[in-house]
Amino acid sequence: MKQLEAVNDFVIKFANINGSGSASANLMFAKSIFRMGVPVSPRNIFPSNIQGLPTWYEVRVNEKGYLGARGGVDFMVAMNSESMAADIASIEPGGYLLYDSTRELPRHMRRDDITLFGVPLTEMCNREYNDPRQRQLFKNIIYVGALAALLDIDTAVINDVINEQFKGKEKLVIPNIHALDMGRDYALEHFNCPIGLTVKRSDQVGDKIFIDGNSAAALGCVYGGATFASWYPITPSSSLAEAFGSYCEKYRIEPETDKKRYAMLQAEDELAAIGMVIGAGWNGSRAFTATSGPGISLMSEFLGLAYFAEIPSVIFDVQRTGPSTGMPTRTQQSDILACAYASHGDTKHLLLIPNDPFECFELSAQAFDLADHFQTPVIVITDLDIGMNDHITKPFEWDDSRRYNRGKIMTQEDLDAGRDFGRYLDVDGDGVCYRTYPGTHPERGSFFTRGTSRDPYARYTEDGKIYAENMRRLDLKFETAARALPAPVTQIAPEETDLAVIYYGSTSHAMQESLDQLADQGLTLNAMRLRAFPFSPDVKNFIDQHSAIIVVEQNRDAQMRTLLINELEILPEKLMPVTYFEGSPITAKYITAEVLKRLSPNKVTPLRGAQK
Amino acid sequence: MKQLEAVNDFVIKFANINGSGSASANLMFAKSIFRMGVPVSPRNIFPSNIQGLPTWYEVRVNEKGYLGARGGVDFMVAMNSESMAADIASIEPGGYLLYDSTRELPRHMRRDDITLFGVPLTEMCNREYNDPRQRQLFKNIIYVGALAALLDIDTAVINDVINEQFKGKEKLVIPNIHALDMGRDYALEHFNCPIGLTVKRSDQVGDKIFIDGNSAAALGCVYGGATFASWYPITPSSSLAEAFGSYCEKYRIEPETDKKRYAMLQAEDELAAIGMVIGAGWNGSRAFTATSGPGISLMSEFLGLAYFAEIPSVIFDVQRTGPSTGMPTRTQQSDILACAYASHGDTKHLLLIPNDPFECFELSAQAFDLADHFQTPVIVITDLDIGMNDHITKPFEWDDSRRYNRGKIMTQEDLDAGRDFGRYLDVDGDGVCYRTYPGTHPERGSFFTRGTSRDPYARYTEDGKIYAENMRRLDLKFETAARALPAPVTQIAPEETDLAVIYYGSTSHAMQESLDQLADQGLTLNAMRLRAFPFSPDVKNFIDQHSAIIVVEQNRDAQMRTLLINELEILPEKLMPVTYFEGSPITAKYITAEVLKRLSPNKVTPLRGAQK
Amino acid sequence: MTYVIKPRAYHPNLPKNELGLTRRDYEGAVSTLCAGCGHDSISAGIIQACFELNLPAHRIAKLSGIGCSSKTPTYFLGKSHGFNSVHGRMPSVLTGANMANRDLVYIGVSGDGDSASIGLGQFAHIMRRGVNMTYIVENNGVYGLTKGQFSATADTGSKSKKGVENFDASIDLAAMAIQLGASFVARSFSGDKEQLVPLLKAAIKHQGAAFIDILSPCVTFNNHKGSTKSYDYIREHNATVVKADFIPHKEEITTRYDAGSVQEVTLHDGSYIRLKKLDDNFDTSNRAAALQYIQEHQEKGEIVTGLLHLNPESTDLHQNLSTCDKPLNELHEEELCPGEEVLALINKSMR
Amino acid sequence: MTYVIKPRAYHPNLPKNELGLTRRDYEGAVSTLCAGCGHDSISAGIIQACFELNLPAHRIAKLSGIGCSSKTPTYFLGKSHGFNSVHGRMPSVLTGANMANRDLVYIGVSGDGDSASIGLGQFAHIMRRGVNMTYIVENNGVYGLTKGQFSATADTGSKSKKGVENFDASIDLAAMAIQLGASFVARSFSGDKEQLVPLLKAAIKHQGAAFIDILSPCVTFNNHKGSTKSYDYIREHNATVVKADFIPHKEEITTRYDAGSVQEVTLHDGSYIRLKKLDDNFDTSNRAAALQYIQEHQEKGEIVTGLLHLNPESTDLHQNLSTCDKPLNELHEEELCPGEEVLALINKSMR
Ligand SMILES: Cc1ncc(C[n+]2csc(CCOP(=O)(O)OP(=O)(O)O)c2C)c(N)n1
Ligand SMILES: Cc1ncc(C[n+]2csc(CCOP(=O)(O)OP(=O)(O)O)c2C)c(N)n1
Ligand code: SF4
Ligand code: SF4
Ligand SMILES: [Mg+2]
Ligand SMILES: [Mg+2]
Repeated sequence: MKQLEAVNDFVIKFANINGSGSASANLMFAKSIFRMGVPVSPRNIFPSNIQGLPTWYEVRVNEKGYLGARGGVDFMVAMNSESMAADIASIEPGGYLLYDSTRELPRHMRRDDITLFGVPLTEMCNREYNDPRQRQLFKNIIYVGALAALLDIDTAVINDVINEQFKGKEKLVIPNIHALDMGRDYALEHFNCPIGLTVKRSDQVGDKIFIDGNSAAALGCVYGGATFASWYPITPSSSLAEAFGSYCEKYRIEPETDKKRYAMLQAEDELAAIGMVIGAGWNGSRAFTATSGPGISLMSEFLGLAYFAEIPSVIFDVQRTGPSTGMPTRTQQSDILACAYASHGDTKHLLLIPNDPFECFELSAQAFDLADHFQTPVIVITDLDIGMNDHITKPFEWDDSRRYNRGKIMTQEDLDAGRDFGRYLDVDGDGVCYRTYPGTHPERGSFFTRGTSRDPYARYTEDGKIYAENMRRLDLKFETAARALPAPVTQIAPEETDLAVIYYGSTSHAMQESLDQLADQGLTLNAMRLRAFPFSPDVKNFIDQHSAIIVVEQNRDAQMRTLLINELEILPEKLMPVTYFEGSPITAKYITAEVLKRLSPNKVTPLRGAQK
Repeated sequence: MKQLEAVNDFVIKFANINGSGSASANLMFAKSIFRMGVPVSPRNIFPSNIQGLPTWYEVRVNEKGYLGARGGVDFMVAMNSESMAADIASIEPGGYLLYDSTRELPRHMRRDDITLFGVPLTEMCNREYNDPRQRQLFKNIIYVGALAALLDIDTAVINDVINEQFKGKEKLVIPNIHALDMGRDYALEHFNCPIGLTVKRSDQVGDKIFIDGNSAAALGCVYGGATFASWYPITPSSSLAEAFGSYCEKYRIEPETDKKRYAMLQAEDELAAIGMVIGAGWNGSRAFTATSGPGISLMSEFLGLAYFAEIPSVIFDVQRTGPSTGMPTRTQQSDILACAYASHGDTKHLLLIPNDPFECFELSAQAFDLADHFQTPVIVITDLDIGMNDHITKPFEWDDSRRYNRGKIMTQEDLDAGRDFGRYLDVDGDGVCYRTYPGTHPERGSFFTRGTSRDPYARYTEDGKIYAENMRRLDLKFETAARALPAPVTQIAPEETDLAVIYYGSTSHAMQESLDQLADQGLTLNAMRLRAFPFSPDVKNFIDQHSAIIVVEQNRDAQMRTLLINELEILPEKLMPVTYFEGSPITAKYITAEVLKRLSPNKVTPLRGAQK
Repeated sequence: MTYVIKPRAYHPNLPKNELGLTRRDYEGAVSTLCAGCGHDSISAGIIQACFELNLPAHRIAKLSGIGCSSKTPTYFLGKSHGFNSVHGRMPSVLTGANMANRDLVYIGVSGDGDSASIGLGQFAHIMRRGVNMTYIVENNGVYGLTKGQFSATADTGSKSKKGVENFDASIDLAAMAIQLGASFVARSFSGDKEQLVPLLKAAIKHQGAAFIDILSPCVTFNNHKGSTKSYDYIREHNATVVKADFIPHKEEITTRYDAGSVQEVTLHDGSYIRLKKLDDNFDTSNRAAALQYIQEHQEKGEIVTGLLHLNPESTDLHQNLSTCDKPLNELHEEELCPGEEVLALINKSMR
Repeated sequence: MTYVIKPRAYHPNLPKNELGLTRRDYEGAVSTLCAGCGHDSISAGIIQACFELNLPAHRIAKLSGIGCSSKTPTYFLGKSHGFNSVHGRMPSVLTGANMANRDLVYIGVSGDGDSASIGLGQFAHIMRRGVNMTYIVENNGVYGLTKGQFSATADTGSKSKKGVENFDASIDLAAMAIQLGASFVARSFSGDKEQLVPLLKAAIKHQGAAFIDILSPCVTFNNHKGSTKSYDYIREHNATVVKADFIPHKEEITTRYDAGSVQEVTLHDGSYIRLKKLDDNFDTSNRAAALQYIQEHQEKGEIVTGLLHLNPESTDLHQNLSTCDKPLNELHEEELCPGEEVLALINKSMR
């Protein structure tokens, strides 16, 4: 048997039971590799329940910095007897297995094309500990110790990580390090360490940070000046709201009084959550809510109100696998259409689409400026993969000279100066009107906000011409917005090509890797990553400049492709969909294979009959 | 001044105050013309309030049977002093005005290019009646009498209509006829009767009937076997639900017991209304709800559940002007996208699109067969214009040999015979699976319905491949449905042409008229009326056979065009939008003008730069 | 409606309040409701209350849902910002607005369809959160704007104009508000200005969730035999238990009221209301007793009006959340953004 | 989960009910809830109740919303059709199902998040409509499935695992159900099978809207100091007022219970329940008194359990609507379609 061999390039997967305390041990493992300067991308695959079911933690280690899911498992840490058979079957030939050898590995699970490391974890823990809690918890630390030896991870680094993790609870450090040592010692004693897969210190991480997208977005809201958040718990968005609360408790306390410079409410449902955001936005506060697919559906009526009455509001949609409750702990990019056109009647919404925690921070902060400027809902679309997994990402940036753009506000001074105020009067010809904050002026500037039609001075009307004029202005406002939203990111290949790929969001990492793979196979593609809707004129130009374009996305119905065709009036044939919608993150391998089915590597003709 | 002259071809408009009792008098007027065999199309233009505001009743009389709104007013009956100035200003030159001359017509309202008929209505009523109620109500009857003389309407016919209207309250007949006579006598005495505009008996009505779309749809539900309806009041759909209740009280009473063979609930909101329908559909009852735009938004989450869990359900969306509360008493076709793709995740829904009361009846009844067969929501889309106005339409048809198609049901016998039952097992390869009604069999056939992913045997699963397989099957089901839905109606012009128009729903009447107008101007167009989504293969063929196609619709964003481009992969340039969205029904005049802007009458080239 | 132009006649001798404003300064556009609608009387009551309380109108925010009742904010306080939101969702919009600026006065207007049917959930949750506001339901037992269907407050056994009988249990929003923790709960009748205006004033001054269920007959769809919300029925069955008069801190007008069975309750801003109890055993601070009282009278077919419950120790949502005194919508970059340096530290902690 | 395979051991001596079925025949899939979760005890109670009532499982429909509690229908009555709908909307789905087939038994399972937050409106309206069903809330004061946020039934003043304090007023669903007109309202505790099973049986047999609020501690997120829904807190503060035992009509087992302060209430199907009142003044037919009792005990920090309200004259929605006896989903063309001839007449009337 040929054992797999690689330095800083493998996938290790931990099969655990949820609620068994493995999560923090596994994170420790991943973080240690990150600290050794080696790019690492862990992904949690968990069931929609709380305790007792199989859960996996997949860690990709990759020197080149490919952070997308790779697929396949080189090393399996099989700690769950229920899923063990399937787990073992999934290991690549030549791969490795670490298991609890207290109980013998059932015959039918054995494979002779993989290398087994049996560590009697239960036995070791039972011998060492009396408390059942400790017996359970330290098992996880012991296997991390064993892995350190097997994969040649620097023990000092792990110790550091442990020290940090238990900051404030120092007396827990020693027992944890002890457990770690037990594992390492056992491995060193019984196995040939290190094995073919190893981790080697590198400089590929630089000043990058390690954080999940939801925390990053929450921090963006703090920096962006959000003062009000309402939310209703829903996986995978809950941690965004909760992180906002935590950051605010640190950074938003009035020093003199200890009082809060923000308010946060857990609403009774998503309809209330968005209603509160709209109320706060109307009243001049920067406000947001975070939700996932079902919440977007429930918010549709209110989103139409905010569009039509022009109320700034920010909504995070951390997407999960739909439709309906779908697979609530799996990822997907399938709310694109639901968000872009949410609500009955002629409606459209601004979308921002970050691709990693760095952009979650950036675009969240920017979302509030855009919502205020364009006086309309801004939906920031991420997904479970970005939101709930830790990612290596550029450090966050902020410039203290940056000012919030509160949009066109008519102040008391303006009104006193006699400026004509019509809430829906397009004085600048860009479709964007002035508003007043309620309470501004004793005599002038008050207006009535409603979801029914009204004239430029906010007076109720059922005059069809005035109604239509206003609808056209709203359209114009969107044209204005298309030029102000974050531009797409274009990547032009060194060799000339008239083929290209368009992608967005969490597909980015897999896409980068796939582009390299395709280039290796002789297929050069230009690439554009979308970051916002309505689309910048650049997008249309890019499409016009190529003869055939692949649109890669993680949903069944090629929803972004629909938006592109519809909004930019593109010949549908020109945009070939590559879709993946199994709920796990898309891989470079999948993209590469699908692209090659549609485009031949000789760079000449798109293959016909490419199926959707 | 040249007075307008026409026989059976004019528009008369009644300007009233709502709550003043004018509606039944106006209807009497329209119905009398209908009874004389002359096609007539009345339209109610009413405010979103209950009493005291301007309301109009516009009656188009047209021998040729053009039933769409025409635009313009030839004869104004101005009964509302508040809107009087604007009403008078809107009369075509050469037109006529009937007003209450008890008070003199203000000087600034006078026009010398129209003919005035002052009838001292208030004075006459005050003289004749003491009861203030009567004084108010008979005013309306008196002006109908005056119109009868002016327009040469057969008094016997009006008398018949009055007799029918007061069936059961016979003692009201005489005073009404008396009032009518008062009006007629006054006119005969004071004016030159008849005037240039007259009604003449004709045979253009034949066996047609006169009914509103909501009543027709409700009757379709009765014939289609609906046993459960839940609804939440909303204009313009309320009368559909209410009519269903009335018909059921007549036709759905168990003779032996006087008990009801249906159940109807006014739900607490639209979420509950659709939830009830889904519960009833799951349990084997044919069920529907009726709503308008805001209700569709609120129902989105549940629609996704019904799509994914595959529950038959029928929803009527009687569209009004959006977005948000918009213009709630005006018409539009702007919920197309919201309905087709309602809900987060990858979802699609079957749509049926009737164009008049006849089809409201037909397609409503059929909707239940389709919902049962395809086990999915079917949304029947109409609008305020079809739903709330009386239309002349073909008599309803039913064949007693027709059986309900309850779809693929696994019965107790099937299960006893040992047939394998997997709720989501595609045994026939058409994407449509078998279901059991709850309670069917003591041992076999029960299953668990959910909005989360499951395997073909309805067992919960988080396996991405199984999930994806199921999503593909749902797609296949839609392909199957595309071939089973009501086919589009194609109209091939006598002269050959490669230009065409596509339209749907309430645009039909105006479109027919416009096609004639365009033909007169030398522009021959083929035409296709869509009646369902997903689109039949005929639609794609039709588009392929033409070089340029105009898509006419009553919304801003050309929503049906979006569906066509996206679902059929059409070159966008080929489909040129003509949109109208002012809330009043689209007119032939508008369509003709817009089509001519896009297509030159020499039938060769579509004009470029046609704006959307 | 664009058609209605408001006549603004000039009356030099109109009485003025402390701000030098007349009652007319608190009016709004001309109503488009049906002549005689109870809702218009409530608008007049709100105008009167705000005038008497010397409130600057522009510091009031008026919010509503959808319905005839929800249209009324257009017809009062023309200088206030108004928000006619979507059906049944005024409470959430008001909550958010209140969070953004704690310094305005919030008046929420709703109907029984708006609050007891589609909006019941939001109604309940705004009460339990203790949002500082005056929440008014203009309760007519029907859906006025959609032409007379039953609402959830229609009494069991009542018949609609079409003769349909209502079998569902009726929802008593005032009882519900008490149960849900609202700290000020009253009921009144649109035609009884003497009771209504003082209750409105007290509610507006109350710091916390104040709710008033105002029976407001729909002349068009519900003033008929069989309806238990019609003028006639209410006049007959009205069991006024408590008369309330609000006395502003500065000018106590105790003389206008008889002594005797009088109860003073101090409000949070230092002002207090005086209660004249008609029922000797009635104690507005006891939720359990109030609930029982309402329920028992309801079973007798009587409608209890007056101040039903007042929690003198109420707090409001801002207090509970301990938000800062400065309105959130007035905070600036310096107060909101932790800045570059902090971000550098955060980045560091993420390595 | 696809991973869990249910062990179906064979026990030849298991007791059988009148249908010849064992308790196992009423079981469902193996639970995937946390070990020790109160919800599992409730599932066991439902299994026991249906077994004892000799109900054919396939004639039961079990419906739920979303949450740990709402998952449980998978874990009982494997031969029944089940419907795990969307969050907070079980009541409407159950109502529709019930309308379609009046002959099945309907059990609705929900959580406190599902019913008191997002679903409060539907909860209230299904109660006031009198839908014939047993509506169970498995009440743990938290959102279990989304990891322990407060629900609206969390008591004011309780602290979450993260130490956040809850200021909002707590919603008492049982009190609300009484106020909303439910004709059978009880409260119990998941760990108290002796009280729970008889209540479940009585509720299932009740013709009308039966509601049981079952306190069901979440072992994972709420069994900690500060929570008032934890096992410890409830054991301490539980003030059992009424013990209920359901006695099916055929075999009355009065001997198992002491005589004394016993109250018999006849149910609609002829069976009745016997109440052993611990509190002498307690009368289950008096809504007002029940509300006051609950409220007063709540103010003392006590949780009242037992049968709180029973309206012996309850009707159900089908009766109110006077739907025919044959289930609507069994009606055929001939019964539903008025046919050609009638249509010809209708056409005629439209000319
Ligand atoms: C989501 C939605 N559903 C339905 C409607 C239609 N609608 C408008 S007002 C109203 C009922 C209003 O009743 P109520 O709140 O009692 O007010 P009232 O007119 O009686 O004062 C309804 C159902 C709507 N606007 N929005
Ligand atoms: C529309 C919607 N919003 C949010 C969620 C997320 N969610 C799932 S379960 C749940 C709360 C469940 O709480 P509860 O009903 O008390 O059940 P428990 O888990 O405590 O038994 C929430 C908010 C969802 N599934 N759907
Ligand atoms: S319909 Fe009723 S509630 Fe509406 S305005 Fe008229 S009287 Fe008032
Ligand atoms: S999280 Fe709580 S409610 Fe959910 S299964 Fe675990 S113990 Fe039960
Ligand atoms: Mg009302
Ligand atoms: Mg719970």
